[in-house]
Amino acid sequence: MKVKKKSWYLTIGGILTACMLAFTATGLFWTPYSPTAMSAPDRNAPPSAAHPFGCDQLGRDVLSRTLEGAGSTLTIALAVLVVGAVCGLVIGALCGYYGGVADALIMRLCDAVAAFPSVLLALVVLALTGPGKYNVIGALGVLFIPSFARLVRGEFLKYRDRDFVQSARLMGVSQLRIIFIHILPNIWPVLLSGLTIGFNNAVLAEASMSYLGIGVNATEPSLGYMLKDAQGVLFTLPWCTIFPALAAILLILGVGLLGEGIRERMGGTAA
Amino acid sequence: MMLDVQELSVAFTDRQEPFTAVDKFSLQMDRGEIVGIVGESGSGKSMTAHALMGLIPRSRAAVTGRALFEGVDLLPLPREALRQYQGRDLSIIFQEPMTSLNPTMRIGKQVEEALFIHGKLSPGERKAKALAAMELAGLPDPEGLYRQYPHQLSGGMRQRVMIAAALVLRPRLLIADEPTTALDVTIQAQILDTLKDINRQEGTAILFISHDLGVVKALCSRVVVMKQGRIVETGPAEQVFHHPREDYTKLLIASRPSRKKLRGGGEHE
Amino acid sequence: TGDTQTTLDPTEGVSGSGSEPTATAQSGELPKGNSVTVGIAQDLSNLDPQLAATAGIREVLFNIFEGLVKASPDGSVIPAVASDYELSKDGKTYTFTLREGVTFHDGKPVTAEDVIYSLERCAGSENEGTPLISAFSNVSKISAPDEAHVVIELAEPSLEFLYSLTAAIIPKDSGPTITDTMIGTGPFRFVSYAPQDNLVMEKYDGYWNQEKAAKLDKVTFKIITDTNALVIGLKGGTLDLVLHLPNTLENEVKDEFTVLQDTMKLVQALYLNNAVEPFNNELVRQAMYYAINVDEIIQFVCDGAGVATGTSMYPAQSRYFLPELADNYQQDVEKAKELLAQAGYPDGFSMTITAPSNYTQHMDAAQVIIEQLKAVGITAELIPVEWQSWVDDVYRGRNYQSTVCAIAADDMTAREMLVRYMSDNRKNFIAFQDEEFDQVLTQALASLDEEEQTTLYKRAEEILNEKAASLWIQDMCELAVMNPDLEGFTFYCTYVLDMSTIGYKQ
Amino acid sequence: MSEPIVHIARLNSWYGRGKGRKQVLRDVSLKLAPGEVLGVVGESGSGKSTLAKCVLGMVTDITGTLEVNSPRPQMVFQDPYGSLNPAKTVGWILEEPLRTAGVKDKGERRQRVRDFLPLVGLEEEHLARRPAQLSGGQRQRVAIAAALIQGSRLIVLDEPVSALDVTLQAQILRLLADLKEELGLSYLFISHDLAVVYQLCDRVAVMTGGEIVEEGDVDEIYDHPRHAYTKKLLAASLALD
Amino acid sequence: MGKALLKRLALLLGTLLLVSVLAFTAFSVIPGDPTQAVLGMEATDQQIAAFRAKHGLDLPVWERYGRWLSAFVRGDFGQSFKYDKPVAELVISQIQVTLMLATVSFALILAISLPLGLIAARRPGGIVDRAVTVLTQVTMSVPNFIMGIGLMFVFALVLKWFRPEYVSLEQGLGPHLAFLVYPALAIALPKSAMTVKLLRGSILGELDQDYIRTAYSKGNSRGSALRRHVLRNAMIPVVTFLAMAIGDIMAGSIVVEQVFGIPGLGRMLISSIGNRDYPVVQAIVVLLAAVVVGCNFLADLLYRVMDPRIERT
Ligand SMILES: Nc1ncnc2c1ncn2[C@@H]1O[C@H](COP(=O)(O)OP(=O)(O)OP(=O)(O)O)[C@@H](O)[C@H]1O
Ligand SMILES: Nc1ncnc2c1ncn2[C@@H]1O[C@H](COP(=O)(O)OP(=O)(O)OP(=O)(O)O)[C@@H](O)[C@H]1O
Ligand SMILES: [Mg+2]
Ligand SMILES: [Mg+2]
Repeated sequence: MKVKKKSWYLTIGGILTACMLAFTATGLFWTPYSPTAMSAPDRNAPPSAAHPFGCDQLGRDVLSRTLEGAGSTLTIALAVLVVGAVCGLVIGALCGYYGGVADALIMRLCDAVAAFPSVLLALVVLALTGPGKYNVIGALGVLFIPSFARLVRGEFLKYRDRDFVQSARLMGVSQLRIIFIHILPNIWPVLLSGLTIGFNNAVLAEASMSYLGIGVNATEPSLGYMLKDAQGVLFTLPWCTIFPALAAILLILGVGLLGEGIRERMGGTAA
Repeated sequence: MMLDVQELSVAFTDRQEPFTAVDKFSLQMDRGEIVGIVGESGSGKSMTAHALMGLIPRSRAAVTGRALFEGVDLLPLPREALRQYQGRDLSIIFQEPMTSLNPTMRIGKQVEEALFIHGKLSPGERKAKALAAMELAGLPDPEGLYRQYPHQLSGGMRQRVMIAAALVLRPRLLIADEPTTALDVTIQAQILDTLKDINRQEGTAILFISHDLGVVKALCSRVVVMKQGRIVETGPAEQVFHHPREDYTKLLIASRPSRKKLRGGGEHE
Repeated sequence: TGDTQTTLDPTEGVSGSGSEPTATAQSGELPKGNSVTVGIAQDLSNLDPQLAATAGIREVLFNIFEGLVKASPDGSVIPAVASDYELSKDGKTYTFTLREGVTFHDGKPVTAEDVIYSLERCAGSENEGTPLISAFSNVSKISAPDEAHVVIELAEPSLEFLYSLTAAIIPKDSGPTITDTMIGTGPFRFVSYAPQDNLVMEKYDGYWNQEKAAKLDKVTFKIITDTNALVIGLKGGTLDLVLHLPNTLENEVKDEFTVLQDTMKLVQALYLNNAVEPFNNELVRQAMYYAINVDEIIQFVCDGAGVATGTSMYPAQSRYFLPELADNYQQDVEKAKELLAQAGYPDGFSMTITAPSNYTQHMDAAQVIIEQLKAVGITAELIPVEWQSWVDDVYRGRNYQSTVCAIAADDMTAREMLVRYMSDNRKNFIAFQDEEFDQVLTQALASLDEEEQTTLYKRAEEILNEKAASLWIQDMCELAVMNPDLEGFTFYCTYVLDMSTIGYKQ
Repeated sequence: MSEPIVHIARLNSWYGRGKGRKQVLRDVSLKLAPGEVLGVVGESGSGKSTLAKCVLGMVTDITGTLEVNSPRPQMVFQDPYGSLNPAKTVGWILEEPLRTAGVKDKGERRQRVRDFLPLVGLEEEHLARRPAQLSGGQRQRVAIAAALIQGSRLIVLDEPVSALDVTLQAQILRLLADLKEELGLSYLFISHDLAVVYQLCDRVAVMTGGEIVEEGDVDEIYDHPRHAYTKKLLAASLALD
Repeated sequence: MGKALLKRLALLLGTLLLVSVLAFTAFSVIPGDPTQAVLGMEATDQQIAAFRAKHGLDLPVWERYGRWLSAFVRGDFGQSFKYDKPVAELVISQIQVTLMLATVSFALILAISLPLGLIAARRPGGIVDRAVTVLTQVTMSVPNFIMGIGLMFVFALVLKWFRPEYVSLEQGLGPHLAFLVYPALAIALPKSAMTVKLLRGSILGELDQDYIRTAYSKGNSRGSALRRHVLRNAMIPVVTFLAMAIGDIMAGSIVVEQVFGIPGLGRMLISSIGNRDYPVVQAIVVLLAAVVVGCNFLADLLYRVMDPRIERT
């Protein structure tokens, strides 16, 4: 008999994520209207059968924009996360494991990056590489590195002198293998939380950037940009905020719960 | 009767195939009795001990049967009720002193924790009692150790810390899971004397799990022999050691290490 | 107004509403002790009244400082520190008669010395000769024949120099400390300023014109950069007056507040860089003008409340404004395509629109335009940029294809709206080159006859329209929202927020 | 006599830093020849585990001579649970030494692990478990297997059989003896169980208070203890027997 | 110890230097300079040239940096172009406000996240846990400007608990704090949500450890085992996060500052970047870097105190 406990987080998170992915995928191929098409009579139209999510101040169909926006947002968030998490992971792991002068120096560098105003960084990137959303995403990714690096480094500090690591060293396991194969799986629980938080922040980062006047994106909608755009009509056209916000929240929620479920699965066996 | 265990079973459910670690374990103990459990490694001795203490999470394993402590079945008790027994009436010395201590809590705090939970002593009184218990467990320089962390201690010292923590509140039933494995013989002898004293003076019943048959023989009045989750033989110590009935028991007794040399594949028996 | 060689009546040009003096205000009965908090979305920074770089600062400082003349609601100027002036026939010499009884906020009377000091400072006396106000580069001499008169001589004749004399008169030698002391002659005196937080001013009891003395005892300008926060401030009762709200918020506030609508006195357009392909081709520009639908843009961006301009002149300049120009390019996709084909772009082309990302209305307009241009095969990409980068790259660097922004006149003159498109003008950021236009304007600038000048200006406007120098859209609409207990708000057609006329209803 | 595999002379070691710096080993000297088993017995807290860790280069704050002439000496830690990676299965843990020893073929590794299991009394079903799902003795056996499977010439065993029942103890001791004979391994064997030490070891060192107070042939020391502590130890041991 | 401290200090100074160099170079890379902000976009070339000459803006970057640095180390932070005031004077009040806001926010984060994290981890997978998990997940995904406006709307307009008007310290410490609670809440809510998530995950990891079983065997209730035993061990990764959060709060609360109309460092930083008012930016950036480095240093120390197994260096 197989005893497989049902995980609530895994189930709900999985379903939500699947739904949101399906939603996003739909947006790639089909939207009820063109996301940029404007229709004067539909300006400020509240949700209706024709426009389930209503229309914005430019008469664009919010559903279509949300559909497409979810796609951009997902790419942006993933790109930022990949840059930030992968670099942060490697840096944090090496620093935490080896320690020493290099660690101290690199951590100070991380401090420097963390203290560097993100807006300034974005402006520099824009100035150097010209406009383009992926350039700013790169910049955002860099900003995510220090936090990941610190988190991972802390965990590595904790594990690097444990007996099982020592015994791996005695065996002659290579340092890199110790870091990534022996220690890394132990820090998954913390890393998973960090990743879901990172995903969350990545989704929001672009919205904050837009709010501060450094547009990441303009014609092709993203959820963050839509939220920023609807900022001035928060109270008059609430649907322009509610639906993209809901999409973002569900996306983040799904990923978050899924992460929780995965963590639970892995944690459950290691007891 | 102090402890009446009836058909206690522990079945792990957290893996693909359910696994019965303890199968219908039954045992009766009176006040002041010392019962030894010996047996194969992996035969379920520790799990029995944990189950009696109510320490096996329901999510991980199914614990069935009855474990009556002075007439109260401990197994179905809710946490709140159970914890009135834990640490006060029942206490346990874990087999793994290395991981069973909180790595970030000072030794002293860990030793006196049961006092903190179950009593209303002042910090000073608690410390005095803790130091006394540490002394009793044969720890050198308790004052110095009081402020240390577990990782700064040797294996044997940690084991004695566990013992001190279990004894600090003078439980009525002490479950000791291989309490002396990491101790050198002189200290082992001292600890065994301490256990005997407590048993004699305060009537503490002791469930003593060990591989060391010599120790069991010296300490226990009754012995339970376990193999693969089941009790294979039980009876007064004298009888079990001198007139074992089961083959496994005989094997155990025969395998006791002695001053015999193991040379070049030389057969042991 | 603006009649040469005549004396100006100090009361002329003041709007009728709330102009009767209400000296009997009883502060005890009034809510909040007869004080008002105004929400402003722009930070006040360098408070030097003669430098006043932004319209936002000028609006506030209008209440504290005065020039020889000051702005009146209709866009003309009225005497202030001067009671009277004369302009010589050659248009080069202004002679001002100083008003008696004008005092600074520290109680000292204004003297000719103060005036000369102030004007010289504007001309650059404390800035190594570089004028603080560019119009003062035309000044050749400033003198005081007697205590009551100040004479300004110009290098070139100018009727419009008068408008520059709204420059603040400050006490002699106070230049280096003026941002701390803030002593002027206006109806309010400065109390305190906390960067990014607020600026407080109180009624100045010794104001020279008691008929127009402030009705309020205290005004606090509260700096709140978030639009929603401004609305919440209004609704929460902490703000009594907010200016420059986008009119899309009208529904949000119209039930609870007095809402006043105004134009922004600027021209929003899709400005085309006439120096680059394909916008150097007049046909292309015209085709694009036919391709877009200005009314629709206004509909989208300003809820239809903006005024189409058709050229670089905003309607508040009623004397010069030609409303009919707005009708010249009615959307006509066929015609646009035809023109494009003629120009050699039968299949359209791709272009970029660079827009300052902090201006929602420009961003919105750009997006509408992009949609409209699609119909004629033009694909435009929107590049949002940060404001300073826009100024540097687009406006000053002219390194762009097209941009949506709004151009206002620095000194609120009609001339300023047109002269910038002369071929070699420094501000001609669209690089418009047209001989006729240059010629017409040169003539207009030299003219001392206002009728003739007006006609020439109008011709210039027509040229901008005919040549489709850029795709002129609208003067946008904005709101002033006021606590319903208040009255007396006056719109000026320049950047002025006159707090002296505002008071609580009796 | 060939070159010793472990040569220690006047070794001192410390834990901690600054004010908390505490000396643990004092002038410890010993030699371990190839194919020899050196038992270390002594007081709890006397520095046996520390000595073992020194031999393996895990304690850095030391003075004196320390030479180890064996590549990759292995160790069975006193705390087997801590030395097993909690995130991995037993199968993986046992394969890892083979992997680093260069056994590329997955099938071969598996087979060798499977072959090794019965030697330490483990079963195949344990391979899929994680250390946390094993009993104390089972963990200890996994640790022993992991140390032995690579075939290193020097193995340090810190209380390797303390958690095992007597039959298993006997089995493991025999395994150790066999491997030693077959492969010429050397052991540094730390234990409290004097009988076990007697069975396996050629020589024995007695430690107390961070010093080696007596060292010599097993029979000689057991029969003619000279130091007071050794005498006490033997007496206590006999009393329990 | 003294030597280690000196080394630390050297590293700190190095970091500050690095940040200031980076910020300075950034200004030479991005378009725009302070002239526009001060003189307006219509300033004449002559005006601009005069301004640039007057303020040394026409010098090469490294020379300007040298000047700035030598003045800075002498305690002269320069003059703001835009505000025409000494930077020190300009920034000092903002620092006070921001510090106050950060303190209140941080206190709120701790007050919210620790109990919630513990409650959630009490019965993993239980109703409470699920509710807390979903709630935190949703809370942290609300963009900060919506959070800010939302809180304003609810507390100022609907509940009328406070007037949506900034109250400065001069108006009294009590009212000042009473006002700051709301913006601090806007900052703290998402951060608390993240902290809860991390803490909960970390706690669940610890719950599998043997020492928890020991704790129960002594009669600890679930709660007291969590509080007394797990929390300290579980806080270790969280400390890192919280340390970073302080820096974040100091510099990154711009949006909340804007929404609540608070004259804080973040807003000053952003508007100064916008104005290319680099003396102000430099001062703030160096200050923030000091805070970030300081917090992380503290976190490192705390880290070693909390986990005695980590070698102290
Ligand atoms: N979490 C778990 N999941 C599945 N099986 C487990 C788990 N924990 C222990 N076991 C198994 O339960 C059985 C009994 O374990 P227990 O720890 O009681 O043995 P023991 O008699 O104490 O052995 P030892 O003397 O080696 O300590 C063992 O076979 C062990 O492998
Ligand atoms: N990491 C450490 N930091 C500080 N002191 C330590 C540390 N590890 C061990 N010690 C101390 O060193 C001494 C020797 O410890 P060690 O573990 O070597 O003893 P041992 O002989 O192995 O004892 P046992 O038989 O109990 O395992 C002990 O007093 C112990 O407290
Ligand atoms: Mg056991
Ligand atoms: Mg040891």
